[in-house]
Amino acid sequence: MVTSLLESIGYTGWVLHALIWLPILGVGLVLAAEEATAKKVAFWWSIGVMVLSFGLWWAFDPTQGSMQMETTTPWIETWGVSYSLGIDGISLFMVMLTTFTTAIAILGSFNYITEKQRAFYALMLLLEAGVVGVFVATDLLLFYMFFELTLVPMYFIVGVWGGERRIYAAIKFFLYTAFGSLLMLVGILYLFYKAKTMLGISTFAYSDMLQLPLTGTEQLVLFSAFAVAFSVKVPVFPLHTWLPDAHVEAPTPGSVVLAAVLLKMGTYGFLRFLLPLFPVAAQHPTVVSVMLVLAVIGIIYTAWVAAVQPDAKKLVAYTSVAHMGFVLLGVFALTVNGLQGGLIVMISHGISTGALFLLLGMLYERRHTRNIDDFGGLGRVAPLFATAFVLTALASIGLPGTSGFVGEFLALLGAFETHPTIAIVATFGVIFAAYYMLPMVQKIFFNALDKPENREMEDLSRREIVILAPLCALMIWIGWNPTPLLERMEPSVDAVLERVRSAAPPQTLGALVEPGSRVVIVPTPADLDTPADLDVPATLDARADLQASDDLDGGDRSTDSE
Amino acid sequence: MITDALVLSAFLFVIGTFGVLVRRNAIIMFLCIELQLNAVNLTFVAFSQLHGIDGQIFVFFVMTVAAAEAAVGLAIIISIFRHYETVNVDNFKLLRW
Amino acid sequence: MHASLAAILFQGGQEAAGAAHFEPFLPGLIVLLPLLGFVLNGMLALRHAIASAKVVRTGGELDLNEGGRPSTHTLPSLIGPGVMLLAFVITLVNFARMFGAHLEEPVVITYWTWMSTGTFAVDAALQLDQLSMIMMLIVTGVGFLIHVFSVGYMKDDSGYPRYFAYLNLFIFFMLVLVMGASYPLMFVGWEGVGLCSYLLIGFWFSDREKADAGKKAFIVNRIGDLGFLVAMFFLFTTFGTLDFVPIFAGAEGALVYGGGLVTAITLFFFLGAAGKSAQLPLYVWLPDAMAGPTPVSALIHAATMVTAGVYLVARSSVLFALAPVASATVAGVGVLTALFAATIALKQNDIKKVLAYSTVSQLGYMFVGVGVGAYSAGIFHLMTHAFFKALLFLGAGAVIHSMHVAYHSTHSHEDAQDMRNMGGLKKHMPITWATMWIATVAIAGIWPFAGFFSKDEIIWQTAAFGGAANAPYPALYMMFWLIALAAALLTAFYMTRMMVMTFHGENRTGAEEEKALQEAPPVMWAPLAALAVLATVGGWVNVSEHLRETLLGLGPLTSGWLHEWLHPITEQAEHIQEVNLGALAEASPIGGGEVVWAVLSGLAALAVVAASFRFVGAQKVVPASEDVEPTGFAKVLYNKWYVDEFYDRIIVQPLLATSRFCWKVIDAGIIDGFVNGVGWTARGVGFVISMFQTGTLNTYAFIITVGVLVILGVSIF
Amino acid sequence: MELDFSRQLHFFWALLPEIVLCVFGMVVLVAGVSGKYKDSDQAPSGDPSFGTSADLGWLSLIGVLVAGAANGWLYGVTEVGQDSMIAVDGFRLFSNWIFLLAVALTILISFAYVYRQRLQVGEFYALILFATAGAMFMAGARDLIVIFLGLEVMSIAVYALTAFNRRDPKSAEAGLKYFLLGAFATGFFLYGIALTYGATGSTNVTVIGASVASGAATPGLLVIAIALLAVGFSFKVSAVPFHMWTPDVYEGAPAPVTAFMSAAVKAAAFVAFLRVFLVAFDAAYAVWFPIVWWLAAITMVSANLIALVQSNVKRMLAYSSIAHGGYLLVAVTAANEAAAAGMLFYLLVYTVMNIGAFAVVIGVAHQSEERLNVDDYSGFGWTNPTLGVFLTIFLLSLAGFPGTGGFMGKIYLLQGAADSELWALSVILVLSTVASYWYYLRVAWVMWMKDTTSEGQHDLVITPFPMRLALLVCVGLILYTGIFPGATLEFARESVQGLGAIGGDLLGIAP
Repeated sequence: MVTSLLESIGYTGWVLHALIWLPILGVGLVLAAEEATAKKVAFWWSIGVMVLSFGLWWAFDPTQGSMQMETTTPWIETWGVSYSLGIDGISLFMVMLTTFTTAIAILGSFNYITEKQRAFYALMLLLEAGVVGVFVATDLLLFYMFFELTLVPMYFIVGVWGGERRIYAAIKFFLYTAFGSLLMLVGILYLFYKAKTMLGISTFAYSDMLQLPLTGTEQLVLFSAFAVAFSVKVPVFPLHTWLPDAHVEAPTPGSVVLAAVLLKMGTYGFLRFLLPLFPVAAQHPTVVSVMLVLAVIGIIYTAWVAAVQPDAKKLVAYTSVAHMGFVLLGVFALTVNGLQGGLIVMISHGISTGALFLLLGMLYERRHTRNIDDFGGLGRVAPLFATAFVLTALASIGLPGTSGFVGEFLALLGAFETHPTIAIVATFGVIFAAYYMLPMVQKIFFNALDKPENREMEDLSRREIVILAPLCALMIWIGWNPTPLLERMEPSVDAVLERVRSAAPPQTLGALVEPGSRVVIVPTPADLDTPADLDVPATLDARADLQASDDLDGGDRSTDSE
Repeated sequence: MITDALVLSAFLFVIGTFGVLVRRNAIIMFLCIELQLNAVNLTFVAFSQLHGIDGQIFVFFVMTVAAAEAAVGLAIIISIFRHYETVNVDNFKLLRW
Repeated sequence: MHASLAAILFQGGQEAAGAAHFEPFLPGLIVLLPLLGFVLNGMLALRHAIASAKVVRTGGELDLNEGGRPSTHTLPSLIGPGVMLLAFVITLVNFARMFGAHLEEPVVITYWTWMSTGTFAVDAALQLDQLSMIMMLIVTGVGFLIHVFSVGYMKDDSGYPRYFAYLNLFIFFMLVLVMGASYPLMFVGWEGVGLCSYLLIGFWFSDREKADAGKKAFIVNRIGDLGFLVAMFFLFTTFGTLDFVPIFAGAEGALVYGGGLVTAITLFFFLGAAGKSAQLPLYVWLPDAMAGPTPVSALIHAATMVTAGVYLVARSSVLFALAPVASATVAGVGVLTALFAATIALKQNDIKKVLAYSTVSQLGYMFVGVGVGAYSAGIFHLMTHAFFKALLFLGAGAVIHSMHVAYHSTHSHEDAQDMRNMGGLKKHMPITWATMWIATVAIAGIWPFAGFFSKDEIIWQTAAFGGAANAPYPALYMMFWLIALAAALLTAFYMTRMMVMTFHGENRTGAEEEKALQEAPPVMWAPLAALAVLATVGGWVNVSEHLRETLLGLGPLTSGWLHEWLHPITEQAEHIQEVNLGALAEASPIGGGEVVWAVLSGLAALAVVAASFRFVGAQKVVPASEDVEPTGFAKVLYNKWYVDEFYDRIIVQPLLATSRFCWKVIDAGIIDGFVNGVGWTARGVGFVISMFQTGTLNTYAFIITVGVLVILGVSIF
Repeated sequence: MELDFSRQLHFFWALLPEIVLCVFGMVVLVAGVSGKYKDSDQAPSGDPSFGTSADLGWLSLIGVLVAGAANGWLYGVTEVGQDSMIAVDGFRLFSNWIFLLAVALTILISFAYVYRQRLQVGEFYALILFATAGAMFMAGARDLIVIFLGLEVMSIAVYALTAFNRRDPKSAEAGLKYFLLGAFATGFFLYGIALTYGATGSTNVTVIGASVASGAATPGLLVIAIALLAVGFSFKVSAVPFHMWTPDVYEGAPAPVTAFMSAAVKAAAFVAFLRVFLVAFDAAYAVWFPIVWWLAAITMVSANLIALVQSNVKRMLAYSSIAHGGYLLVAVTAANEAAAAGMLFYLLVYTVMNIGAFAVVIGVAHQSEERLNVDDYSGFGWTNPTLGVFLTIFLLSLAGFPGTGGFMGKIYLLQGAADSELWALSVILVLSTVASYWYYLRVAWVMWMKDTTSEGQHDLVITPFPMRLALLVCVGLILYTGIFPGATLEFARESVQGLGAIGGDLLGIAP
């Protein structure tokens, strides 16, 4: 029924464009609106975008794993950059999560944001556009641009509407992320150069990059370049310190979007780019074990750190790192279960942690403190609040019957298939999850209601109920019936894994690094003569030549053929 | 013969350079620079023995330019003298770091 | 999912494998009814909570009776027990049907696909077989009685609706646990009941202690759940599925007897079981769990949840049978726990604490049973224990209730649970007294009460197993047997002590208070009576042939029915044992057959009860307020061997310290220090370089010249 | 029409834009000395955009437009006969567009400034026009003599402009430093020319290139010559360590002049640099590659680091322009088609974004030389949203952020580097860019995230019509080149065709 309706309006043809450009149009509307009405405009607009995006659920064809609804418009012919969008099982839910959480976050900021409202909501919509762009872009340069663009609105959201040390947090967030992504930019240009030399075409298209026959060394180097960028975003263990600061300082809606979708851009990058583009490096034993160990450290270590945080928001921020650790674990398990588990954790974390930040925000609006010890016994004055919070907390620590469990279970299962020991260690995360979450719940909502200022605390308002109800519903629904999600992801996940397996796994690092990496460190004339030909498997070579030749025939995309 | 001229001009050039490095008086420094330019002129002339007239033509251009430079330069030195009552460059430190 | 909802309600499910004669009757409804109860009561609870929150917010305090029984209590009182009754009836119907049909294969009813990735799939499916049927009967039956009791017990509590909501939710998860057709689904129930226990222990969450107890229970349970998860991972990598039927069917093919893999799996499972069923070393949460309302202790921490571990082992009997080492561990841990907990129970003064440790101890027996391959015996004791221990807890509840009323009448703040404040309650609450004595003799293992048969069978099986043709470690099992016997006597002692201190001798409640003591209302003693009957005759359904050959079997009254009933479940495991261990011994290591030892132990228990009745009665017990800390070894027992302190010292504190270290030193110090350090270094370097910008022309000219020379040098040489 | 350089007259046609500018410059100069521009000491009042003080400004703008027309007309002509001293190729014409754009924008942002600072308008605009003419000579020169003359015409004019504000000691000091050091560096540059002449026997770039390629040139002399020329250009493009004059001069000079210098002067130096080294010394790439490589690396790193600790916005922008010079040096190092085109494109974008930034700076400074400290920007964004957003866009573009021309420019430069496989240099580039984010964003955060220090702090900020026009042009171009760069890129790419080694295979690297 829905499907036919969507077909009748040619939904699949324009929806991806709409999801990017409608929010930008919304920016204009919000700026044009009155200061007072801006929030309503922004909210209803984002709701519209959300509803629009939910059409994907039906329009998406769950049977095929390749890109769907692809559209390509040449953009910068000189470089072969094209404005090309597409969506597959991996990005589908990320897009829907983005539109959903943006709407929720906007609704959640009605009371929190009291000044400079127009600018704020404009930035929120701009952010939405950027994030959606990241998830649907199928051209590397386009992806990179969206990836960077998301920084600016977030920078201002944190920096302008944030807390005490907001500027420090904002700049830290900005520089940290930019540092990673710029390295990735060099990597992207390397791929571009390779495409030009090996395929004989100027292109940034993802599909073309998959054709590149890259040697082991190249893959390792590029892998690390990309990995740094994404690991900062995720964030992976040693690169995570920007996150707590950003979360603590950011205004509630900022934290929500940050946790719910911005972090996912990193893990998404792992799935979309790292594994398919550099399969050899991605499954190299050393690389895999390093990533997995980092994931486990992220799970255990951050759980410990979280447990002793006096600031509730910071605590939740650290738990985000732990959850992302599960995602990473699942991804580098390189098994269907692992990847799908990782994806579910991404969704589940988006919902539950987003909800937690909203709840803490509401708490802050009421009591103007986030210090856990300032609360106590709230369960008696705010039963609805307590119920919602406990449910969310349970989802966040992965209680069966909630979305958290499905994801973590599958991720761990997948990891166990390939790396039992690491998986077992990671499983301790479920204990430490209880260890950090329950004390907070108890100190805030249980214990004696001994502080007078807590007595006056109001329970959830209607608006807040409207915000939280869908989130809670989703946690439970996904917990009991994740199959509709899983079945939509599976083909794409299989495709990724197929791609990875098809590349022969090297056994040792020695086998990978062949002498003479051609990076000019200190230039000498010796560096300038053309490099020795790369040791490419014959088959790949043939394909490259084929590609090159027929591209020279119709050399329209080739800058160098004239 | 040419070599001698080249060496001589090189010497003059180096002397000019040293002058710029060690002297503190703006006008003297400027004169040292003029010395450098004329050293180069000498080089041109010397080379034009090998390569024909171009070098000598170049010299004329250089001289003209030097003259123009002198005009502007001295004007600037005067204007700064108005402010500081001195042309010792060590005193001009408003702009630093 | 709507379709499957309909399926749950109206047909028995899509495919019912091997249901030759057995046609399940609304099995989904059994699970769904308590859930429904939870939803309804939950709404009422929230409404009530919001109302009372208003009172609190306006500075007022909602005192217990202000909850106003008529307004807020009526519906929950109907819904809570009501759904339970319905569920119980439906269960009975199914039981009747299954009883009629000789079910060989379990019936699996699939509703929808829960999770399905490319390689792994698990359905939301219920499994109906003899084992789950017994568990369902216990859960719904005993559960119903306890719901009824609660109506009386909780009537003055302001959280009344919330209480029933939690209780119903618990039953729902418990049923999922016992009816789930796969390990993951069982795990849902497994952690679900843990959650409810968390919520119910901390039911009076305003009290820090109680909230802590709940938290402790949850976290300790999670340690066990870790084992459960890992075991599942192992199973999946071995079998590619986590459904019961295929795993048990393929177990013997895929796993080597005594092999490392199966041992690992079973040991991890046992870790889970130990957590849930409060075995060493994870038993610590159960005594604290007594912070919850007493009916909760009866339902969750005596009758149902804590026995889930036993159920898990029995359910996985095939795997455990394949892993002798693991089984020995189970039995060993079980018997040690039985003894250990019994010793602690000797010196406790809180009536619920005594029962708590007794529960731990009895659970130990059950594990001994399933550990020595007597799975039906384990389940049997599980059942009888559910009867008499629930009865004991409810009785204790009745006592505490009346004590509480008494103290409340005089606004005294004495401890209503401390037996030193009781004594002589017999004349005030005769029904409670009588029923609790029945339970006591039952648990003490005195013929012909339920406990006698079940405990005796376990003890005997231990001996028989140890004496089997080629049993792995005969000596070890002989030790188990002896310890089990000893612990049984301890049980008899501390139970008698409890009864005497509570009901006999002088009353120590206080002159004023004593007047207020009174028998529990019918709604409370009715369940006691019902359970008393069960505690008496409950044992007669599973009497071994040897005993039945003698008078002890009460002739026609009894039968070995349960063993037969569970046969389809346990036969595979028993077969495996027979193949590998040979026939069980007919005589104990030190001579004497089952009957002999049954008689001996029975008499011994009787003797102990009689003796200790006199002994304790003779003792001078003083009220708690005047009592002094015991000394010497008694002190150690009184303080529960200082295990909590020990754990705190070696686990909790170090963990907290590490956490703080990670935060302050590693995170804030090293990592963030490095990050900020980079920034500061950059600026510092920039500042240093900017020093060259001295402002003097000559410096500039000099630097330029240097640059020229360098470049010339580089390019020439 | 056809230009045949054997006929003298045709040189005039070839140099038409430059000549137009010079003529207009003289007219403005002469008009400027008439009495009504005599500077008075009472404080000025009224709208600076039109009326007495402004008409010369508009006049010189007309001159720029005419020159632009002439430049456009040159696209129609074709050369006959090689190795003339004047190049009429895309490279030169594209560069001319940059200069003309730069001078036009500079004039537009100068109106209020010269008015408030009571500068002699006639000389001011005339000198700017002369300087532009000089820059265009450099870009169009195919002969070292012409390059030298262009360089001097430009430099001398800019010396004067730097010291133009007689009332401001800083201005005088900057003028002196610039003048002495400039002349000093000219000496080296000239020496380089002389040695080149000696080594190859010609001053014509093309001829030199031929003789270097054929190996006829005297090797020893040639190496020294290349080194010295490199020094000379490095000074003009203010590459570290020859940048010492830049911060002081940029800080001391009148703000519009600084804007002009950072855009036009630098651009002129770079295009001449590229043409000489690509055409004349192509065959000697191995000699100058390491030199330029290191210059680029050091420049990018140190300039960005020093900029981190600047609190004076003008000085900060000075260091930032040095850093951008470093990025452009990467293009010189790469020396291939993408790099050359990238350089042109980048220069164009840099011109608009930098002058735009300076325009806002002048606005915040109340058309004077005060309030140049970063803290003076606190709360600026919220009191003057439009200017705030504009400045933010300029800063993001300078930082090279997606959606702005600066990003596309950087990508193009990096492509050039990639084609020559300068991976290390690329990494240095992006890492130093990260550092640059800090000081660009610093302005943004002071502007948006801090509250105004005093009531009515920014009330005096005035942006007269011409400046608004300039700002609109800048923002428009930045967004246009950032979002639809295709046409401009293609234009730049075609413009470098046939420039020296470009188009052919330079090093066997560019495919």
